[in-house]
Amino acid sequence: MTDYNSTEMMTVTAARALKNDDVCFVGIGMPSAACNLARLTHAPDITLIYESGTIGTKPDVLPLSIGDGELCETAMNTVPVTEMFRYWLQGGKISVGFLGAAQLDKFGNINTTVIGDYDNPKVRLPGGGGAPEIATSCGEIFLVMKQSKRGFVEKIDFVTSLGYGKGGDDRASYGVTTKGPSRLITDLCIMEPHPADRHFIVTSIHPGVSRDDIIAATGWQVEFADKVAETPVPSAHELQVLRDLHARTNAAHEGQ
Amino acid sequence: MTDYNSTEMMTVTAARALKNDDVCFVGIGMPSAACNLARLTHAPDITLIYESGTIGTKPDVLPLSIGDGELCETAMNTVPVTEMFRYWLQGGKISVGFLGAAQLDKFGNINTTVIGDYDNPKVRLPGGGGAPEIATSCGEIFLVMKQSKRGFVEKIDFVTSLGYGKGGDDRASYGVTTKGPSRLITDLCIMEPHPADRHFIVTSIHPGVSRDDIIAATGWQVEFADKVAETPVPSAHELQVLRDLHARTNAAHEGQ
Amino acid sequence: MVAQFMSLKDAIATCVQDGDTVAMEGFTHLIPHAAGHEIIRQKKRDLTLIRMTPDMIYDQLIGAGCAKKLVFSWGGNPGVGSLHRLRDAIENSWPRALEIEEHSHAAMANAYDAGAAGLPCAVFKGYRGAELPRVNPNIKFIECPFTGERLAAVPAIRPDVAVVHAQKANRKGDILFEGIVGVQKEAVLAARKSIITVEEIVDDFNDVPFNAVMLPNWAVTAVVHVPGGAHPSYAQGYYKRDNAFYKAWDNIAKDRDSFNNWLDQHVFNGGPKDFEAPLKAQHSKAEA
Amino acid sequence: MVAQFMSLKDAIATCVQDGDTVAMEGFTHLIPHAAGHEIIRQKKRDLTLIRMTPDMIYDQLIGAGCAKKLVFSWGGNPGVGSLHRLRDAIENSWPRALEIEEHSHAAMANAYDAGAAGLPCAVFKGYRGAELPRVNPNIKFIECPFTGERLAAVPAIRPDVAVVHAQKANRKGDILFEGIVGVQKEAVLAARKSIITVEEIVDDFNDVPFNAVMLPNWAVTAVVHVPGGAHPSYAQGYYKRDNAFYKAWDNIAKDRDSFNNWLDQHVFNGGPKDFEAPLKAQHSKAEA
Repeated sequence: MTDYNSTEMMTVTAARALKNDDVCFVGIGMPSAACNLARLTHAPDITLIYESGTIGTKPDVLPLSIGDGELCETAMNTVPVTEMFRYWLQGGKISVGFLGAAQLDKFGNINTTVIGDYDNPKVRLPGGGGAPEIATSCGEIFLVMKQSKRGFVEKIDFVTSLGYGKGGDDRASYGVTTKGPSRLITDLCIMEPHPADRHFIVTSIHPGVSRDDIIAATGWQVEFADKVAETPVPSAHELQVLRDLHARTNAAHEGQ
Repeated sequence: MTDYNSTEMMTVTAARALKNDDVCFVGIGMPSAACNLARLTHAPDITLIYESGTIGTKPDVLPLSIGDGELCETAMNTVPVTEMFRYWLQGGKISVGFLGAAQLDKFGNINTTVIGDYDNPKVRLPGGGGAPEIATSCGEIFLVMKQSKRGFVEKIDFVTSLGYGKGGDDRASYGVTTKGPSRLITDLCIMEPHPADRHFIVTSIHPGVSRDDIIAATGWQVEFADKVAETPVPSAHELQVLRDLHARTNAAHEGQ
Repeated sequence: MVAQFMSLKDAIATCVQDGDTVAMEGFTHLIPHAAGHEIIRQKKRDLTLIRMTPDMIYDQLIGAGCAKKLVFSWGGNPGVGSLHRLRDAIENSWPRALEIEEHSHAAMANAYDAGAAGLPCAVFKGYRGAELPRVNPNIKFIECPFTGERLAAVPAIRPDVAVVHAQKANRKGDILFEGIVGVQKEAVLAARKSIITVEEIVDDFNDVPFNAVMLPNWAVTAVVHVPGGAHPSYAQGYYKRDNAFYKAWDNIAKDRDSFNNWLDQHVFNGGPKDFEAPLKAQHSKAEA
Repeated sequence: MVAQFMSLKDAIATCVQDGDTVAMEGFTHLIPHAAGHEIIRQKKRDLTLIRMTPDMIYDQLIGAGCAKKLVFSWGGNPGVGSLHRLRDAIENSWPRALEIEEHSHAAMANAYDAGAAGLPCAVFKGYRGAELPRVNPNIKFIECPFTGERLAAVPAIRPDVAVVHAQKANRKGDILFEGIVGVQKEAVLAARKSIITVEEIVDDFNDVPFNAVMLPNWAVTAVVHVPGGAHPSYAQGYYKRDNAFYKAWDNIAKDRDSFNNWLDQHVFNGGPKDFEAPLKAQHSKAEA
């Protein structure tokens, strides 16, 4: 079996969560790597949409921004950003949205706005961008994030984007009818929401990771499912495709 | 001097009201003839816009519908109908709109919806189409219509599109800030709104037409300006261009 | 849920049910006439028909008794005159009573836009000083929460089925529109199901410009190859508008008997293949 | 009121005044960097800067002290990290305090759309369960008058000036955008005045597709020929995004002194001609 690192484990696991008929709103960074890995392995027909307006894009290298020329050149169609947010995202055409965060709580609410007080921030983060409406308009949300006590917190400093709110039926109380964060994929494990209360429960642990590792890297009290699976390891083929993709990407971005 | 008929007089007079830098929302029929005549004579740079989405069109023959292929083929750009009504008309980009009517009152309110009661009509007319928003969103409106007692009435059966409402400042009371029907061009004369009360006043009479002709063809009490001009006759060149345009148009529409 | 290639018969049978709300769009250009005939042939009933310009296509459906309600903004034969079957339905309830919901073009265009955008209503600067709000309860007014300006609101159009005609599909079922594109894309995105009849099916869209007006196959239900399927409307790049037929329609539709004869001859005893004929005639004329 | 061809210096001097609200748009693609430099060179002050993704271009304007307020929805260097000048202004008021009005992308896109459409506000399904409405009084909620659904509303964006970059103008001043077109057309239509810098001026647009993304000359104030004017952003069909420079910016902007040095060297002692150089370098590398 090929050696892999925890980022690769997370990326491959995220990629495997995607289906061939998904229409996926892709963010930059890990989501982009996972979505394109899925496209280059088990989901060749997956539709990747970037918020810059490119629909059905098939980039050969990963974009640095969400609007690199490669995305447009390989897309089926490129629409104005107004149309992207109005007809495609708000119009309910996207099945899966990928989101990451600076801070996350156990109900999948995320913060990408500020650490500290909004008006007097300790750290000013980039802000919500597309996330507040991606979080509520996509059929379901996959959260992808490396675990740490600083990131996985009991209470986030600012609710940039809604997950399950205060849990239970709280999400629906905002008039939101989409499923919400159905899966949280980290470098250590997979968590899924409790069927009623909606807090995250560990349902699968990556090979070589202990329960204590997860507990040590989580700021809320971790709950494990009755039956916890072991996450399947990346295949040699997946790793090869992923590494080739990153190699092509690095060459392209440095070469300019 | 060349002979001309009253429709030609009306068309040429309407064409002359247009300026080279106008952006004009063109309806089918007489407005289309007048606008294209202007373009082919004194206003070569005029921008003609048809509600089908064609911007800056230069048709060689007059379209039968507002969406003939010729309009698109000769346009600078063709946009979706949603965009036409949202960005271009409602967005306040159009300087002049041309409207006709089945019924018209002295304040320039027009009816193209029904004769008789709305729910139990004597005659069901085509309806408003673009007119209700053309009437309020264009910089100003030119009304073009053959005079008759049936058409020029004291009270219209249905207010499809706003002119000056009940007169005076009534138009502004609807939140409308555009100028409204600044000119009414008929087969007999030109009328313009009273500066305060806004009812139409005859300001120019076509050659060979008497005041009594106008009074006999108007269902409201006709008012004449202190100084009434004589409308200049069509030039030989204008008539030639207009007749050539109609000849080309007839040949094209019959030939299919 | 990727687009299926189907026959016209199967597409209408599968997607259009009695009582459905159906939007058949195409602003003068690309009007799906062949699909309209198929709906008449299959004797669909109690449809709510939505269309900015009902035009000859709905004159036919209304005259054939398919419609119980019409939502529209301009009901004439452009440049020719009245839609006689529409008027006969409104004025004389023939062949059956027709309920109408009447809007302006701006309202309908905004309502399609809102439907495509997943909104419950469209908000726009419309109907100011106009009388339609008095007779149409689906026109309301709201206030801008920032300026207090009074704005019109109409419900979004969310049809059960949208039916449109386009120039091209590729083999995956992606769709390309060119020229006067009207509100077709919005109608399809706003609808639960959609049928797209196309002039041509091509291998791929590699030569299509980046910002073309398109629909991906996963946003479409059925794709049907019907060359000439827009006639007497037109398909930019394929054939011209048959203006002479639009003029001839005035006489055909003026009279109930002549309309019914026309219907028997050209619709009930016709099929999608007939739409290729005028197209070939036009081509041979152009070549002559 | 047809577009005027101008030098970049004259266009900025004529159209941009101290205190103006300015929207410089381009979603990753076609960002008007040369125009940004000219605004810094002309020492415009107290600007309210609007842009979905402030990006390097506003990092420069903010660091140079041109801005008193920023309206935005995502303030990072995409794929790289923070905008250090933006953060220094927000966190430490350097070189001056910066007021911010923060939205989501959906809100900004809708607000541009509403501005282009002449509406006072945009209504959309947004901010549900999100906290920004607590800190931004320009986010309100209204009810759909038909369904009662709660919808977000934000004021339309109506800038004094929009500044964008496009691929082509023709000799009349009509403008063509291709590729990722962002919200540029909306920004221009929403603004009182507009400056369009272009890669190329061509004789005519005869070969342009019917439904291209364009602006007519009468909807534009100033057209400026600035080849390479989007660098280090890119112009589809002309040159690629200079991703290496976006990464290098992180170090340049991290420190106030290195930023000021960069500003002196490349902006105050530079001009629009400098934007042609990297373009030529890229070409010669591609040919090598």
